[in-house]
Amino acid sequence: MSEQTTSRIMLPKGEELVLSPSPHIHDNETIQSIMLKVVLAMLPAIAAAIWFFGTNALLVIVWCVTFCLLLEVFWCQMAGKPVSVIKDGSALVTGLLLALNLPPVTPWWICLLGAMLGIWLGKQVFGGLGQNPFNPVAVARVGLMIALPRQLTYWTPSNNMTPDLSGYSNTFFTVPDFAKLSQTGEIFDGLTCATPLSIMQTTPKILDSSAEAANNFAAIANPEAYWQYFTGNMGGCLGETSALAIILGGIILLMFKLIRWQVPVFYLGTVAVFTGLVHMTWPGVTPAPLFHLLTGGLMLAAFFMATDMVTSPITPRGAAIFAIGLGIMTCVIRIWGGFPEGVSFSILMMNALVPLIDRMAKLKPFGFKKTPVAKGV
Amino acid sequence: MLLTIILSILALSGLGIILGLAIGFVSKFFGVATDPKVDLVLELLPGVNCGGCSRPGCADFARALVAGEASPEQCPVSSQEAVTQIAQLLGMTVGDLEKKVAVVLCGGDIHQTKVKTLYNGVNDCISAMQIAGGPKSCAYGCLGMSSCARACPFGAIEMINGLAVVHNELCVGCGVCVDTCPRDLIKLVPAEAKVHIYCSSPEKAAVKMKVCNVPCIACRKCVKSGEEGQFEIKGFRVEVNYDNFPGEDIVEKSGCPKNCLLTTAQHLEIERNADKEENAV
Amino acid sequence: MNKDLKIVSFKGGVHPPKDGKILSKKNAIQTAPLLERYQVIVSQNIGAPPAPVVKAGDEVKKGQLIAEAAGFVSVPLHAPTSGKIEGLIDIPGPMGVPAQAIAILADGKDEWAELAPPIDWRGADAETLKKRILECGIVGMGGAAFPSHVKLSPPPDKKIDYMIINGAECEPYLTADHRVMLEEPEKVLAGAAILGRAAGVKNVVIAVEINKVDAINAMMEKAAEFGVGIVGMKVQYPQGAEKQLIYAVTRRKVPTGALPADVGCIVQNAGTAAAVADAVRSGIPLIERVTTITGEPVVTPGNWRLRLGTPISAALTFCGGVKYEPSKLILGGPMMGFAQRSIEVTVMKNTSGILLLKKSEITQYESNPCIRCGRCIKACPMNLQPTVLSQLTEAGKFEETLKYNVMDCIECGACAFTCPAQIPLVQHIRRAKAEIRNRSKKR
Amino acid sequence: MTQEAMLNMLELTVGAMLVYNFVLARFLGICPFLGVSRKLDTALGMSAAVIVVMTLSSAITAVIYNLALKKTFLIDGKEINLGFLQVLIYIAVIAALVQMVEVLLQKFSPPLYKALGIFLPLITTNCAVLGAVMLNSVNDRGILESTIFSFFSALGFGLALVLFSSLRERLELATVPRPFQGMAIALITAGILAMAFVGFSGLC
Repeated sequence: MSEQTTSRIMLPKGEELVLSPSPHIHDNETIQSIMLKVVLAMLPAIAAAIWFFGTNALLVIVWCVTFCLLLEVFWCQMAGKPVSVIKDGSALVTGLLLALNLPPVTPWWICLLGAMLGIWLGKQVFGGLGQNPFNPVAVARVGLMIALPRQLTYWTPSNNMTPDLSGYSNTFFTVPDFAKLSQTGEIFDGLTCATPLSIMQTTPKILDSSAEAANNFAAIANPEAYWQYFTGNMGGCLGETSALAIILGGIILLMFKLIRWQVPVFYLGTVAVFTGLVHMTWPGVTPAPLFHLLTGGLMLAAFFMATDMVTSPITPRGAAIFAIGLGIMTCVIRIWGGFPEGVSFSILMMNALVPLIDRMAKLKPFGFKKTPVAKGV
Repeated sequence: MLLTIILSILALSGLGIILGLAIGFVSKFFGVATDPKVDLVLELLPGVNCGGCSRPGCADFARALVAGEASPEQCPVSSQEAVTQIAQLLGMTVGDLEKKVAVVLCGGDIHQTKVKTLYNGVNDCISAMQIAGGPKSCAYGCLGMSSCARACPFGAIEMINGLAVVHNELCVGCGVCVDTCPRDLIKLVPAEAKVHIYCSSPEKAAVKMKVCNVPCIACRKCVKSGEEGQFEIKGFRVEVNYDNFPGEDIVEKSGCPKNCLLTTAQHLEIERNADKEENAV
Repeated sequence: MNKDLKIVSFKGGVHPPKDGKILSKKNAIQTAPLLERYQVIVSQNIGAPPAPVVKAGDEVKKGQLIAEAAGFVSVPLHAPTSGKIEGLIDIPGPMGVPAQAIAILADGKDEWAELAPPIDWRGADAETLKKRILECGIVGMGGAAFPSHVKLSPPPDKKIDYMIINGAECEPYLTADHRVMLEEPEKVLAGAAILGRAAGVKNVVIAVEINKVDAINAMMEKAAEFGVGIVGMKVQYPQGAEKQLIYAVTRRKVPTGALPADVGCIVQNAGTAAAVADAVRSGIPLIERVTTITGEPVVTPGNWRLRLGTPISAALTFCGGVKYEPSKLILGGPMMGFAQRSIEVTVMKNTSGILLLKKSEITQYESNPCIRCGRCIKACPMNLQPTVLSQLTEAGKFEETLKYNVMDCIECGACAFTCPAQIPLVQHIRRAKAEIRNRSKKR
Repeated sequence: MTQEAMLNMLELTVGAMLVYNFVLARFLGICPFLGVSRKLDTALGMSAAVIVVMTLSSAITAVIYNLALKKTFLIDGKEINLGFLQVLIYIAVIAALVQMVEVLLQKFSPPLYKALGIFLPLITTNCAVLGAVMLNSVNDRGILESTIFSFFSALGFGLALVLFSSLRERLELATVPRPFQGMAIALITAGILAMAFVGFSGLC
C-alpha cells in the first residue's frame, strides 16, 4: 500500500459513535405503525357504518375522534407530558372504537362525555398508554350506558330498513300512528327501531320444551334475518351492524399478527357453545347460537375490543382463558341479565381478572423442568 | 316500660358476663404468650426499612434484637439516643458511636469530564456499565445516571450537573449507596471529616488530565502541607486518611492545583454555581 | 437445493427482513498484509486469563507461546508474527475498560517458530487430540470464547453421543463462517471429525442455515469421506444459539440451568473446527481468524484473515476505510455484538465480525411504555416473558424476576429487535441477571 | 326443589356474591378493601379471615335472632320484644367471637394465625360483618339461610378484594401521574370495577 492511497482512506473519527445495548438493529415496527394498522383494519367497519347510517354515522365518528385527540393533547399539556405522545395513534384508535360503540344518532356532548371517560378516566389517570388496566372504550361505553341509558339505546334504522311493515323490517318497528300523531300535534322527527337483542330481551322466556317455546324467537331468529344481520342491515351501534365488515377487519388484524388469535376464536366459540347448550335445553329461553354471534357488539368486541393488547393477558394460554371467561359472562348477561348487551361489562370484568390470569398462565421456559438440574462442570 | 329497661339491662349484662367468661376461659386455657418487647423496640427504630443492618426490615431487626442475635448499634440510622434507649430496654450496654456519612469521591461533572460517546439505553449506572463501561470518558468517574440517588432511602443524594452529591445533613450513613455504585466511588466516612479529595481514578496523571479538568494528579502538595499521616498516597492518587483526617484549613494551605481537594461545602457550592451558570446560558 | 438435506428449526425467534449478508457473502477471504505492530489482548478466553511468559525486549517467532494457560479453564496465547516484544501495555478493551495487552513490533520477516509435529488424527487417541487443542490455544470462535478443550472434557458420568458443528451463522451481516465453509470445506469437515474423535462421539453433524446453499453443497461432496453428517436449518434467528441448535438438530431440550453435555451434546463453531484441523494436522496455533468487516459505511466490505492483535482501525484500512462517519461500531454481529467506543480495540479470538452501522439502521432505544403486544414473547426462543422481566427490573423487584426465570435468558436480542416500543429489554434483563448473580455471591 | 326455592337459593348464592356484592354494589367494608389490598398475599389472608368470621358470626347471631330476638315474650301479661337490642348484642357477640377465634387459632394453627392474625382484630369492627348479620335479621332469614348468605357474601367480598389487589399490584408498575398516586387511583379503579359489576344487575 503506497503512501498516497493510505492518506485517502477515511477512518471513522468515532465522534458520533453511539453506545447502546445489543441488539443494534430493529425490525422498524413501532407503536405508531401498529396503531395505524389497527385503524386500517377498522376501515371496513367504518365504511359499513357510513353506508348503513349515512351522515349521522360520519358525524359521530368525526366528533369522537376529534374529542379524543383534543382531550389527549389537553391532558398531556396539563400533566407536563410531551404532546408528541399523540403521534402514537392510540387516541385515534380509541376515538374510532368509541364511535363504533355508540348509536348512530348520538349528540356531540355524549361523544365528548364518552371521550372524557375513555381517554381520561380509562387511560390517562393510570399513566397513559400501556398502563391502564381497563379497556378505555369499554369504560366509556359502560359509563355512558349507566349514566345515560335512554340516549345510549336510541336506535335508528339503517338506510335499507323501511317501515313498510312487510318482511324483515316488520319485526323491528312499532310504526307510529300517523293519524293520531297529526291530531295531537306532535312533531314527527325520526324513526326508531329495536335491535334484535332488545327484542330478545323483552320477549318473555318460556321455560318448557313445548312447540311454542321452540317458536318463541322465530320472528328474530330465522335464515332471512340471519342474512340481514350478517350483512349489517339492522339497528344498533355503528360497529355492531355489519358482521361481514368486522370479520374483514379481523382478517386484516390476524394477517398483520396484531392480535392473539386465541381471543376471537375462544370468545366466539364459547358464546356459540354456551348459547347452543342453553338453546338445546330450553329453546324458549334463548335463540340459536348463530343469532348471538351475528347480533349485538359481539363481533366488534371479539376482534377489536377484547383483543386490545394493553388490557388482555400477555400469554397465549392466558388469552384463551380470558376469552372463555368473556364468552361465559357475555352469555350470562345476555340471557339472564338486566341489560340486553353484555360485552362491554364482561370486558371490564375480565380486564379486572387479567393480572390474575397473567400470574396463572405464566410461560414455562424452554427446557423447563420442575427440579432444575444443578450446574455441571 | 320499666320492665323492658330492666330486661334489657339483664339481657345485656348476662350476655356480657357469658361472653367475658368465655373469652377468659379461652385465653386462660389456650392463650400463647408473646413478647411485648418486640413492639417496644420496633417503635424506637426508625422504621424506614433501609436494610442498613443487613436485615430485610426494621421489624426483623427488632425481633433479632430481642432474641439477642443483634446489637442495637448495628442500626446505622438510629441516633445515639435511640440506641441507648433500646439498649436500656434490653438491658445491654453499647459503646460510643461515630456518625458516618457517605461521600461521592468524584468531581467530574459534565463540565469537567468529557462525555465521550453518545449513550442510548436505560438510565441506570449499573446497566450503563455493562455497555462498554458507559459513556463517560473517565473509566473511573461518576456516570451520573442517579442509581445511587434512587437507591437512597433518605433522599440525601442529589444529582447536580450529572454528578452525585451527598447532602451531609440528610445522610444517615446507612451505606445503601455504597453497594449501589458500580464504580465504587462512594465511601462511608466520619461525619467530622469535612475535607475530601474528589477523585478516585487510579490512572496516571497524564491519562487523567486528558479526560478531566479536576483530577488528583498526585502532586502531593496536600501531603506536604498537612501533618504526617493525614493523607495516604495510593498509586497515582492521594486519599484522605479518614482515621486521622485534616481540618478544613488544609484547603487553603495546600492550594490544590487541580481543585480536587475541597471541603464538602465548597464542593457543593461549586456544583451549584456551575448549574446556575448553565441555566443562565 | 439438495434433496437429501434434512431441514430443521426451533420454535420462536425472529427473521430479520434485511440481513445484510449480501454485502460480504460473495467476497472471498483475503489475507491481511503484515502490520508493523500488534497488540494482543491477554485475556481472550472465558475463565482465567493466561499468564504472559515474555517480557519487553524479547524476540519472538510467529506462533511462539507468549502467555501460558493459568488453570483448567484457560488457554495459551501465541505470537501473531515474529518480532520484538515491546512490553505489556493497557489498551482500550472491548468492554470499555482498559485491557492488558502484549505489544509486538513486527520485524517484517514473519518467521515461524518451530511448530508441534503433525498428528495423524485418525489413529490418535482422544487425550492427545485434546492436549493439542489446548496447546494451540483454541477457543469457541463464535463469540463466547469458551476454551474448546474444556467443552470436550465433560464430567465422566455424562454420556456424549452428539457432536454438533455450528455453521448456522444466524447473526445478520456476518459471513465469516460461511466463507470458511465454502472455501475450506475439507478443513471444516476434518476439524469436525477430529472434534468428534476427541470427544469419542460417532455422530458428528454440521448444521448450516439454508441461506448458505453453496457452502452446504461444497461440504456435502466430501462429507462421507470424513463420516460427518450435514443438516440444513431454516433461516431464523437465533438458530445458532446453543440450546436452540441442539433442539433443532436432536429434538432434545437442554434443561434449565443445565449444559449441553447433560443431554449428550457438544456444540462447536465451524470456524473453531477449521482452526482445530490446522492445529492437529499442521500444529499451527490459533493466531489468526477470519473476520467479516462489513456494514453500509464500509467502502469494500469483505472477509479477512486477520491476525490477533490487529487494531480495528488497521482492519478498516484494508477495506478502504469508510464512506461516511458511522453511528455505531460493533464487535460481533448486530444482534449480540458489543458496541465499541474506540477504533483502537484489537481483534481477538472471538471477533467474528467488525460491523459499522449508519444512523438510520441502528435501534433508537426509547422510554416508550410497553403496550403488552406480546411480540417479545412470540420472539423469545427460550419462551420467557421479556416485557415482564424488564418491568420488574425497572421497579427493582429482582427477586420477582427469578420467578419468571430470568436466568434462562440467552440474551439473543430477539425481543428488543421486535419491540415496537423500542424498550431496551435485553439491557434490563442483563441488569437483573447481574444483580441476582451479585446477590447470590454475597450470600 | 320448587322454582321459587331455586330462585331464593340463587339470590342467596350468586346474588350475594356477584349481583349484590358487598364491596362493589353495597359499598360495605370499604376500609379493609382499600387497606389490605396492596398485595395479593395479604388480600388472600384477609379474604380467608372475613369468610371465617362472617360465616361463624352469622350462624351464631342467626341462632340468637331466631330463638330470642325475633320472639315476643309474654311476661307479666305484657308483650316484650327485645329486637331493639339487636345491634348492641350483635356487636358484642361478634367482638367476643373474633377474640376467641384469634386465641384459638394462635394455639392450634400457628401458620394460619400468622396468615390471618393481623387481620382478625381489624374485622371486629368491620361494617361488612355487622352488615351481613343485620341484613339477615332485616330479611328475617332462618339459621341455614343466614349462614349460606353470609358465606357467599364473604366469598364475594374476597373475590372483589383479590381482584382489586391484583389490579393494584399491576398499578404499582404503572406510571400513574403524581396527583393520582396512591389512594386516588385505588378509588378510581374500585369505581370502574363497581361499574363492571353493574352488568350483573337483573340477574336475580
